Amino acid sequence: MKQFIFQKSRMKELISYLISAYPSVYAPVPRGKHFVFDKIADASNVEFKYIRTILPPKKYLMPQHEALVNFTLTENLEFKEELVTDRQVILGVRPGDIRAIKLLDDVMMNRNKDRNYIARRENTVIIGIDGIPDEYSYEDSVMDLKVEEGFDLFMTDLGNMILVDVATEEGMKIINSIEHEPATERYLNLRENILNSQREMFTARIDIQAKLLPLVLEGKWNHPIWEEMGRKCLSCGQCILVCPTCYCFNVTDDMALSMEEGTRTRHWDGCQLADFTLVGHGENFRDNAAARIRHRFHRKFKYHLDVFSEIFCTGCGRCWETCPSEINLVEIANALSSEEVE
Amino acid sequence: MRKNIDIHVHHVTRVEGHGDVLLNVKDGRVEHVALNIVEAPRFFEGMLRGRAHYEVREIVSRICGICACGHALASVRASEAALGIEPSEQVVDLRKIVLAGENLSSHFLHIFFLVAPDLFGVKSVLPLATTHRDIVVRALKLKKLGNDVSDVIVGRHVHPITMDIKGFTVLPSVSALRDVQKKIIEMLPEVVDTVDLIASVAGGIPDFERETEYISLGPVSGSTEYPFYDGVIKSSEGMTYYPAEYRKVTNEFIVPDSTAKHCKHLRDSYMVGALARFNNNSDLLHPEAKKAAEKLGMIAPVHNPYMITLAQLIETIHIMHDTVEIIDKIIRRGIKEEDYSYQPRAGTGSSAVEVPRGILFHHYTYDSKGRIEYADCVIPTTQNLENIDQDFRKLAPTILDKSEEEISLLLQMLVRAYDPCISCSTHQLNVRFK
Amino acid sequence: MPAITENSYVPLISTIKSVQDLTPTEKVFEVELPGGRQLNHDPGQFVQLLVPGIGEAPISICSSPTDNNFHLTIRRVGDVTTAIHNMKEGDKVGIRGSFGNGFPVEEMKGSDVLIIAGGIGLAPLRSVIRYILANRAEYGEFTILHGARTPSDRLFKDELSRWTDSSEVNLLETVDHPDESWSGKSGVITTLFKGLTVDPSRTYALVCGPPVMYRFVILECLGRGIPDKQILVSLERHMKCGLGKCGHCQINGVYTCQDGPVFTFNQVKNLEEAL
Amino acid sequence: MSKPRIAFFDFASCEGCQLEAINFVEEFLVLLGHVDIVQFREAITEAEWDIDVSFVEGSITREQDIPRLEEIRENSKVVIALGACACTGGVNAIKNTRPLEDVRADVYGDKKDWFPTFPTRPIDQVIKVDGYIYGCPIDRNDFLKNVQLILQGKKTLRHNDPVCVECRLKENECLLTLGKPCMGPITRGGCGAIDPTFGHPCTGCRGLVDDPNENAAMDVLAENGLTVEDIKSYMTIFNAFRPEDIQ
Ligand SMILES: Cc1cc2nc3c(=O)[nH]c(=O)nc-3n(C[C@H](O)[C@H](O)[C@H](O)COP(=O)(O)OP(=O)(O)OC[C@H]3O[C@@H](n4cnc5c(N)ncnc54)[C@H](O)[C@@H]3O)c2cc1C
Ligand code: SF4
Ligand code: SF4
Ligand code: SF4
Repeated sequence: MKQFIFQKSRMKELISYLISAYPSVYAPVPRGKHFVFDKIADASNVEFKYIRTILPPKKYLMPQHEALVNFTLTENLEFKEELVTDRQVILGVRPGDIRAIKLLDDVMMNRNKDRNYIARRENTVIIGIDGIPDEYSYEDSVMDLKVEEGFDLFMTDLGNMILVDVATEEGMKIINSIEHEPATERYLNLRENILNSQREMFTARIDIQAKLLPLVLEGKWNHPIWEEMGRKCLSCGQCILVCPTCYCFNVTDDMALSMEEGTRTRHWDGCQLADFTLVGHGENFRDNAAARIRHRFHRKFKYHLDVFSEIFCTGCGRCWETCPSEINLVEIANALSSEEVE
Repeated sequence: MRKNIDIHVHHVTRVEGHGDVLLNVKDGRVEHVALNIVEAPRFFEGMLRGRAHYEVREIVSRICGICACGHALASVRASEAALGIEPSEQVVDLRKIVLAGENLSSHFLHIFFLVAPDLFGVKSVLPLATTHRDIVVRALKLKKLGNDVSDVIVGRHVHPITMDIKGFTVLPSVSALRDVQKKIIEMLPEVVDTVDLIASVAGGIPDFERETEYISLGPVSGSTEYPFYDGVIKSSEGMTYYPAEYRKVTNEFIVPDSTAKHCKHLRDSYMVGALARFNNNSDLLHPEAKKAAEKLGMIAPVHNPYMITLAQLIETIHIMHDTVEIIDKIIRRGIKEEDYSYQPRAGTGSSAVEVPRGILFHHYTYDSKGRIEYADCVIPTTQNLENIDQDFRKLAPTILDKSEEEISLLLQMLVRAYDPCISCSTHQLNVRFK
Repeated sequence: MPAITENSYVPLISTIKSVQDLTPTEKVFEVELPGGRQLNHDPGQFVQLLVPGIGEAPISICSSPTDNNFHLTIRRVGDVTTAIHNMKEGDKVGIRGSFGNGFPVEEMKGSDVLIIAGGIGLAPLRSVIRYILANRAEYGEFTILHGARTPSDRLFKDELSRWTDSSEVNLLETVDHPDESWSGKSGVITTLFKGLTVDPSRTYALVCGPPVMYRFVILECLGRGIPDKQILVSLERHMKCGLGKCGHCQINGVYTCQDGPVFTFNQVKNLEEAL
Repeated sequence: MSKPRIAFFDFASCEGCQLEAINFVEEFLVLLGHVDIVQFREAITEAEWDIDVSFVEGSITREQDIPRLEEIRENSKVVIALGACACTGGVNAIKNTRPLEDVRADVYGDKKDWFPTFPTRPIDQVIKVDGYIYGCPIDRNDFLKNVQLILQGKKTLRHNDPVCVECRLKENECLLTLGKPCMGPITRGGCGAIDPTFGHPCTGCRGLVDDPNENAAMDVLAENGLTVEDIKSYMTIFNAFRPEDIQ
């Protein structure tokens, strides 16, 4: 990996280059008091000083509603896969979201490769940016703020200058579009300082090392915390829909009004919704909110850890901020682990 | 010829809501003729009691799907009058667009779907889909235009979303307003063609006249605006009232041998709606609308109730031109975020708004917590009912020589001309016969 | 996993070769893959059956790989299953799969096999039954316990009576609600265990049926000393992909579509959500 | 194959749902190619029985509605409840929350006895219903989609996922985070979260999901500035009907 620095005032130029060179460039823009990733036509609306977006950038790799296959029902029954191969840039991705994309890659690009995901992923350039936490963030408890992979470029805001890590050839090509120079030791040290001060800004923390949570969870299947949270949970599903590491989905076959052709579409879905485990004859295998929250927690901090050796939570705080009942995994983790300590 | 006739049209079709037409003729003499309302009462005023100020317009817009925006508007305005709130100029202009959209879509629905089949001698718009496909497509497009016009401000025409007391939950973007303005301008020629089309079949409109009193909004002094949103209550007999005095106009009363509440003012009955507005305010119409009126041979006052449809068509032209101008005005001024918060308080207030079928009154009393203590809504259809019956009484004896089928059709066409909104008639009493 | 088309979401367009009514709500369909392709499935695996324009449903393969045709038994419960019930010979369906792990027919060789099938659970088990019958010499004692709600709900009536008459297998049956036509046993399926003797250490018990059945049947098996790892259950879950991704079929940390649908009781014990 | 014969009927309602059902241009014409409309009082004069699919709008509020509804059931292969009034009682059920006598008196004074009425009920309290198209009013796209499913012989959409799902997927700002009282978390989805999309809190017009956590919802609304009395009132704008009302 190579490091360069460039003048922050060149950012507009960089963005203009991206817009001219790629069919789609997505970046964080304000939506009311919140932020969303949206397609940009110029640099004017882009806001790098955001805490989190409502939905993660996952939506460009695996859209909320995604046509997987098209079919025609006329004489010849025909199915055609629908692969998207337009190049796209996601600009201004925070470290947690970069890590989340890495985790999705592990899931979608290895065993049982998902061709639709892969097609989008391979056509995506990721440009990261550092940033600060708020009261809902706890990245520091579940990951290293300094991400080393999963991007083409990663930018750290040093004030007047931007330090940029270049991880790929394409990243190099992009950075070559503006004036830049190699980063000296001084800038690299400055970055370490910034990272350290960012680490200190977290107010929400998991009290124990998160990778130990699978051990903590042992014997906690019937812990009262699940019931307690279950009483508060509305089963609205917001938490799993905003999560960058959730990828559960539903698939529907929908006909066009002509009744001659249709689309097999994948839709985001998730384990906190009541019908998620309902089968045709009426049995629901996870029929109460307590069991569903327990499942979500295990999925983030145990089940996937067993398979992928990674925690499937980046501490982005999206689920916490959006939950009407303010249910959050930090509180649950700490409730579970406090007894360990006692 | 001494005929006996017994007509009972069960649920007149192509009107909103359930009404029956009855005609009993014995020995060539009309014994009874009436529009009988059989709609299930819904008790809206009763439902409103105790409801919080922010729930009221939510509930009352459900009085009627066709004039949902009108009810919502009358509601927020009555609430504002009661709570002492003055909406901004921007809000008023945007509301005028909402009302315009509703009047457009309702008028087009009425003209094309409810009345035109009679003029073309078919039973519904469906057969026209094969014989006059272009007309049906135009009808659908124009009706949708009306919806699009309201949608841009309130999100959805049937039960508007953003409309609140004092303001809106979100304001439209300039580009969305421009888009809808463009759509209106594009559709204008279609309406002008429609005027020609209707002029060509206008011969099929029955020839019947009965002079009556016409009540609508009238311009507040000095205004040159054809009043839909705002104004005084104006009678063709020369009186005007403030909206708060609406009861002096409506005078709801019980008809001796029927059990229906009807309205009357200075004459036996009065008419509200497009024709009443046309008769009272035609000098304020947009020049293009005046041209259309000329083409259709409409010179105020027009005393033929079957001509209500033509008055509606003339109004659509006026509304479209007027809306284009309002949008220009809003855009010129620029859309600005405003503070739409307010404090509830105790108070009483009334409003009068011209909805598609005529003047609509809402009247509320709030307690100090901003909950409804008393609510009253007087619907255009309620006000027209007595007028319809009076028309029936004049018309029926003159058409007894026709076949039962023709008589029935003429009576139904008359009902349809008024475009009664029966599910609206929250005040409607059941009409029962001996 | 033999995902038989390149894109895992594109089905193979296949043809219904025959339809046979089993009961008022169940039919068996013979399906032919294009170009004479074979599924080469393991007994106990399933496919994602697509009715074009309607949707997919996971359906067990009820034929044995030793049969030279491929059958699905389908109970009419909802959209997809109703739609296929309205289809006929020659109509096209889509097939993805086969998916899942199937029963360990290799490992079971040389052992006794006890099949416990409730209702539609007979469908996935039928593929093992037919497999064992086709390789009869390689297995020891072979017993089938079969329970149905009523006599008319019994699937594969012809086969059941053939098995009854056969010396190669010991079939015991019961119905919950007998009628005049029924001269056999009545009561829930566990009643069939009465008087059943097994040699537990060399017996594999294969269980499939409605969700309520498992607990009781497993208790019976355990009570007879059958080792946990030789008790095999086939589980049903909501499924959308068959690829271990959509999440619907997850039971604790495992995906029924990939790690199942067949689980040993040994595994199930550690899966609080399984039964 | 002859085209499916469909019909529209209405009881106590504002008829807005029927209006929405025809509020298309191209789609309506395509739809007309797939079906025959055989009854639709608001738009057509023809009236034929022998119906494949009946869409019934409105709630049942009085004795004389029952035989008419039963007649519709007898003559239709499939009956679909169209809109909130038919599905859940809608706003009409507000009257169930107060003594019926008082409500009648509020509107008709001493003439109240001329208005026989009983507690408002959704149509499935009177006849068997095969599917539901929720909303006040129905959502046009949801209607089209459901009609298509019905014509394919499928069930109508359950919509047991709450409004929040579509709201979140559209990336609206959550109104609860802005301090506005939203019923989205416990209200059936399928409307495209149209209210929150226009900055207006969901008022629950599509009815509550199958197993709503009403206590938690009340806590959440209380956090957003409503008193217990406010919340009770708010939650009954569209969801006042309780089966006990008519026992
Ligand atoms: C591994 C496995 C094997 C099965 N084998 C058979 C079999 O051999 N024969 C048979 O008749 N049935 C079998 N089933 C059950 C069958 O899959 C369901 O009855 C069927 O999916 C119902 O679909 P539907 O569209 O007709 O029902 P609906 O009620 O209309 O649909 C139910 C909804 O749940 C979804 N769904 C997904 N997975 C399931 C599930 N497992 N059960 C119910 N709904 C599900 C459907 O796609 C749909 O969205 C099996 C299920 C599994 C998991
Ligand atoms: S966001 Fe909160 S209330 Fe909604 S499902 Fe998730 S945990 Fe439950
Ligand atoms: S579980 Fe919550 S905090 Fe963790 S990654 Fe998902 S949304 Fe972010
Ligand atoms: S605005 Fe309402 S519907 Fe949307 S996410 Fe928030 S609570 Fe749910």
